[in-house]
Amino acid sequence: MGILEVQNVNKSFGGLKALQNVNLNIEEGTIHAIIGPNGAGKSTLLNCFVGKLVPDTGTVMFNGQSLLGIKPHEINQTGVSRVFQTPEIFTDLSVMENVLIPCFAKRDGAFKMNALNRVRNEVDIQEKAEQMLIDVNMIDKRDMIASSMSRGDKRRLEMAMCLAQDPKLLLLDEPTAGMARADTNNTIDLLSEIQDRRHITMAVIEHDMHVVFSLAQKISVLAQGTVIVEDLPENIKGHPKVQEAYLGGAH
Amino acid sequence: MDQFLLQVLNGLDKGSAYALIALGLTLIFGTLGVVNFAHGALFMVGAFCAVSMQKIFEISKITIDATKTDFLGNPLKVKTPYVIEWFGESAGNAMINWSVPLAILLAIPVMLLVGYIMERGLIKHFYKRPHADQILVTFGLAIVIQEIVKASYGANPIPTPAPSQFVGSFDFGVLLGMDPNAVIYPYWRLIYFAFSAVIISAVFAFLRFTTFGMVVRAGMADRETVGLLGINIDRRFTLMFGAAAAVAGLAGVMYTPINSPNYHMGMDFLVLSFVVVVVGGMGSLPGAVLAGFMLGILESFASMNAVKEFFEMLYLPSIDQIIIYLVAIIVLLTRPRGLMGKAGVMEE
Amino acid sequence: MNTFSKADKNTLLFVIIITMLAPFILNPFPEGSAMAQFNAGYPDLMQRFAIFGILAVGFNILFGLTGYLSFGHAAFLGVGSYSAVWMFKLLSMNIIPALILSVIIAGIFALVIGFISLRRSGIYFSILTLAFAQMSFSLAYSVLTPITNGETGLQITLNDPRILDGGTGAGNLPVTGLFGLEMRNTFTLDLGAWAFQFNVGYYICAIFLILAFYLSMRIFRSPFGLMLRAIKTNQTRLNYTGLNSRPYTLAAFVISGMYAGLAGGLMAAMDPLAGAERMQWTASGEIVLMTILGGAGTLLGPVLGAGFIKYFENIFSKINDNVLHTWFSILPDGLENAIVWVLHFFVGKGWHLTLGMLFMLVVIFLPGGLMEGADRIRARFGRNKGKGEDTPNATNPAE
Amino acid sequence: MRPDLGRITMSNFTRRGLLKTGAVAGAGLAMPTLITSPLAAYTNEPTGGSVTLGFNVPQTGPYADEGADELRAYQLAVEHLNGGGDGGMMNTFSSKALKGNGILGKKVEYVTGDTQTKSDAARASAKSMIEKDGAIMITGGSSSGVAVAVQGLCQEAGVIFMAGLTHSNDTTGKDKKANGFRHFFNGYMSGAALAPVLAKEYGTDRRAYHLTADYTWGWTQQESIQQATEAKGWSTVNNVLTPLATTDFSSYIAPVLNSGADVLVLNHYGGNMVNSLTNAVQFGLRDKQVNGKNFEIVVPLYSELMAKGAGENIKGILGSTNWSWTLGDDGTKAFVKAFGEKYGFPPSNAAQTVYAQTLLYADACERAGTFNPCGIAEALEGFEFDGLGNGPTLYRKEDHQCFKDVLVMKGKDNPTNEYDALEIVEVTPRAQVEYAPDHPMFAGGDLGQCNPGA
Repeated sequence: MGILEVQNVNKSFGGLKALQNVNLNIEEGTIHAIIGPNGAGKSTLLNCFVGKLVPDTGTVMFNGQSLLGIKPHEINQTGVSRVFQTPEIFTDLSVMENVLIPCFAKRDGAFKMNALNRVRNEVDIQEKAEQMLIDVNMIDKRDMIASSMSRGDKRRLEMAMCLAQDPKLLLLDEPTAGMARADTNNTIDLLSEIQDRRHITMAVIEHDMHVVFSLAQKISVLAQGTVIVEDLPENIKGHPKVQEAYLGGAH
Repeated sequence: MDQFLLQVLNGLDKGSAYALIALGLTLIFGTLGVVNFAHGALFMVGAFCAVSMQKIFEISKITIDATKTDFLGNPLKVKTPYVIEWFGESAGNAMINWSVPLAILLAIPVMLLVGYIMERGLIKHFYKRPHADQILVTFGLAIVIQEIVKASYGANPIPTPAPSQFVGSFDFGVLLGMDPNAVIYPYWRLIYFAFSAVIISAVFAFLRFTTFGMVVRAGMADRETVGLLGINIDRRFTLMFGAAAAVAGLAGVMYTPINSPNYHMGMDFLVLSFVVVVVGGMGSLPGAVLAGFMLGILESFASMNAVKEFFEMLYLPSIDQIIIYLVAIIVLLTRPRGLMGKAGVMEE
Repeated sequence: MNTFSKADKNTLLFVIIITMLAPFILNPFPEGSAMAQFNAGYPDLMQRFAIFGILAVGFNILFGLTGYLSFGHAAFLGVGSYSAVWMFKLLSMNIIPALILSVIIAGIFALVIGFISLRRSGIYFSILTLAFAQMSFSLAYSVLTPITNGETGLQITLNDPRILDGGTGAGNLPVTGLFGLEMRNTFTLDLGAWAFQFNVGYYICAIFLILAFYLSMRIFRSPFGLMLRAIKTNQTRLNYTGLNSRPYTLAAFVISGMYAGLAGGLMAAMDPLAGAERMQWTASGEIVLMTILGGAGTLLGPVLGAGFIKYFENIFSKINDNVLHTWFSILPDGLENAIVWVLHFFVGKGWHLTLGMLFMLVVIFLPGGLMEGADRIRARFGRNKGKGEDTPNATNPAE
Repeated sequence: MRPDLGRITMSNFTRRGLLKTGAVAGAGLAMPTLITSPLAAYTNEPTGGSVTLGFNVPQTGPYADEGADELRAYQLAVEHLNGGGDGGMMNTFSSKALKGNGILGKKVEYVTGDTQTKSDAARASAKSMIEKDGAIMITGGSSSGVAVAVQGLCQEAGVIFMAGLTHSNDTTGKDKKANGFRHFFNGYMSGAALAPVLAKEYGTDRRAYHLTADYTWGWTQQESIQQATEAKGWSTVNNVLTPLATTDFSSYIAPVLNSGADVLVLNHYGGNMVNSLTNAVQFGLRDKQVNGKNFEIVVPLYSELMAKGAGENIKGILGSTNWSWTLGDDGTKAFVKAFGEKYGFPPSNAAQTVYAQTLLYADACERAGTFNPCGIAEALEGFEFDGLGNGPTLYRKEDHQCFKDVLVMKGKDNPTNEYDALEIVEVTPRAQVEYAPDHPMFAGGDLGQCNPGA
């Protein structure tokens, strides 16, 4: 039994079939990579997991609960967090404030944020947020306004925000895109460390094969809206179907 | 039935004014991304072009007629307009009589110039500023324009009649075999409707069939890319602003015989035309036109006695007071982005 | 238990000192001098500064924090005023029940209008609030005349029941008060050529302003305030953080509606009349202008903006040609007339022109509103962060 | 030290005039000098050599031109009161108490403010005049909403209010106040004056269609006209209320012709009236025949500025005004001469009414020998006078309404100059427009007692 089970998911936009009978099974506690050429439907698939899109047919079960038809924030409350391709952060707020919000949300969830207490009186929350920033190596930037940071920093901040929620499943959409090699390696270390320490299940979309093969315990290859192969990393390398998908075989 | 027909006519006419102003607003918003609160003021400036034309024709030579006296008992000053002096009685009077249509000739260059100055001098610096700043600065500009007009022409409405040939109304009733006087409609309002139909079609044709229009439409969709293609999109946008100002101005010129212009007529129209634009959907030209006519017609229907009485039974007296806003609320609640709005435009 | 930072404490202290000493600060010129025209230290205007300050502070909780631009806030002001006047008519001339009712009724109105309008965002939200407010205005002006007294405005009359006070029946109209302390009482301090007016009503308003300001400061610095700022910045991320933003925005909307209701109630408490124009879109627009002009999202800005606009409306509109001639009477006649001729377009009946030009100048050169100007002046004189320090995004223009 | 609140209570409205002279030089902060209330007998009692009047008129918004004309008349009145100019109507006024040396020997000064034609703004402006400038009388305004609001304020503050242009029955009916006085005529009088003329000109068998501005002034005027015309045998086909914000009346006017009515009554004022009349003429209503009669339009309340705004469209249309510069009496001639020489054009009836109000106030002060509002009210109540352009006039004690002749006017077919748009059809004698103080249209109000403030 996987923590996330996707069965026969179809999604089309007008005439374009973005996803066709997608089946996917992510095991609890693993890092599962989803790869495939551009336009294969990877981001569409992720959008179906977080409620941004609703599949036309099929089921998405998370921890035995269907994710279809519930709102994005409710999906998140079940424990699914997502890092976006273009970082979605609170650009006008400081780094610290960015992390504080998921920390508060984790505790409060529904509508009960105290309107009159001061933020800095919430000592335990502060500590937790600080710890998150230490984890992603950003504690020295805590008072910077998020919009003024580099793209790589924004991405790490977003990751810290997602981790602050203690998600059961973390979805990462190209977490290292646009990063320098050193940063990429840091991110790889960070993710594997988190996985080791906190056993968070992760689904990663990635183009960088170095990242994929450093992290993934299982890989699904998506091409033209379907999963063509789902296997262990070592079996993926050199798999004829994968080569065909990437190099553009006879279709 | 006749009442119904009558109110459709009325609605089309009211709708023409709404649609023309909303069209200009949408052009500016769609191309430049600027919320122009001074658009009503441009409409008003257009109307005062008609007033100015009339005043110009009425500039007079003053002669003293000692045989008559004025109200203080002083010798009477007799005014003879120079146009009569120069072109003779009949031609001069005809010019004065036709001053409103002739004012179009004055309004086009004036409005293009006003639009050009506004865009280059002010709006240009606000493309990247938040919408709230754009609203505030154009609102300030609207007040300034308005006050300048007030200081020059006074606050009282100034009568600007249509050419005498167009006074009176056309009897549709007789045409359709109904009683005489059942469905009458003034000639000038019919002209106004036709005029706005021409302008609206011209704008659409221009955007659809000219290269210039195509570039502007592309620029509306993606400004940066078009800029990268080496096309001077800025210059075209300036022209576009001028054109939008001209549309507003011409709408104003032709509107003057319907209601005597005054300095605050722009503000009176402004809020309503924003409602029209939003109901139509931000950034959609067909939406603006459609919503303009739709609200015009609904407003006309709401003023019918039968309709008012019906709503009174539903405990909604004076439905005509609130119809526009009620419709706006209903449309926006059922269609999130108005009738034809695009996603993501002015939604944050 | 709730400690503010030093800067915040200074800001609050600054507000308290300024409001308490306003009768002195606003009356800098001696009586009878040519400059006395610019004195603003008379009860009515000081009350207006405080009341519109409250209104703008409340509006800022919605607009400055969440970025939702309501174009119908004047409706809550009007509703508050009507409720207060009805309390004066029916119950008692004491302002306490009137204020309580105006806050509650405005809150209920805000809840209903907010619940519907907040289903949309951006300009669609603005137009929805505008539509509700305009409908309220139209109805108050005509159809609802039995409740609102329409065009002439709701006033107290001699034959109102006033259950608690007992109707006065004949004689003079009763005045609003707080347990016998009349709002209109003014005592005047005479110092040399200066006369400073201390008005009970003003100090009541000032205390409410300080409370309102303090509350808004608490909200700004609270997790709730953080949440509201997050809504303004990025709703998508908020959703993917497991939070539904609607209840928070609705709460902000209702709070700011209640502020407006309080302001409306205070207006009626200072001057027991409620007119329909208070609800017109121009009145809503004025609130928006005040907030943006002062600096949306900053703590002090809206109060400054409110004072700025009310000052112009009340002081500049009263400068007529006659006054101008007195000012420049020492100049040679020709020059005097020329100066007066130029200036008379900008004052008196031309005060709108001056206001419009100032709007433009402020927006063009001070994108962050007057607060940015204040910050720049502070920076120029090298005074480091002290008074008026605001949220970290103080210099970011609001959207 | 906790001072007794009763003793600290200095005043209900402050009085700068008093303080100007009463100022104690060099008082230290430690010992503020408190002036106690018994010094002043009433609000803003003038103590120096001058007295300040507050002219509160619309200077922005649609009625700004009307406000400007009122302001001209006020300035002229002040000039005349202070002995400047030719004295204008002071020479023809039946009361000879005014001597051209100000009021009670004090030089008349004035402050101006902008009502914006909004009751809130008007009250703020009036308050600032009272609290800051020490104005002892407030006058002006060009709408009933503003007049009623400011009248209420003056009652509370304890100053006299001399209403400017306000035509609603309520000003001296439901909303009358002891400190407020109205010289202008009202809706009832318009109806009473117009109805006989309408019956004479258009016959007694007419069917009227009313378009009415949907607020209190419109309603009271419509009610008055309907009652007066029905008494003459007319019937009322319909009364349609038009929203305040309407600028284009076409959808209200279009159905009129087919309704069986042969007269259209436009109960609109200002911009609304200009637009509705323009629209009605545009539809060609006046060229039509209904029920075998010429279709007619009536505008019950006329003003010169509205006539100017409507241009050609007013030709032949009947309405009523308070006064016209074309009247031939001595008062009118004197006023038109003084005004015309100063400003170059004849005064409007708004200008005349505010000029008269200023003179009446000053005269009442002289006769009462005090600026105390109660003394002034006593002097004005039941005051009979003549020579202010309207013929013999009475300020009625019971409701503070002036009773005088009302003019029925008609748009002139061939105006000889731009100021000559209206001509007098009939001067309706005062007796014909009088009504009992308890007339149902004016019921429900209570003057209360005069309030001197302090």
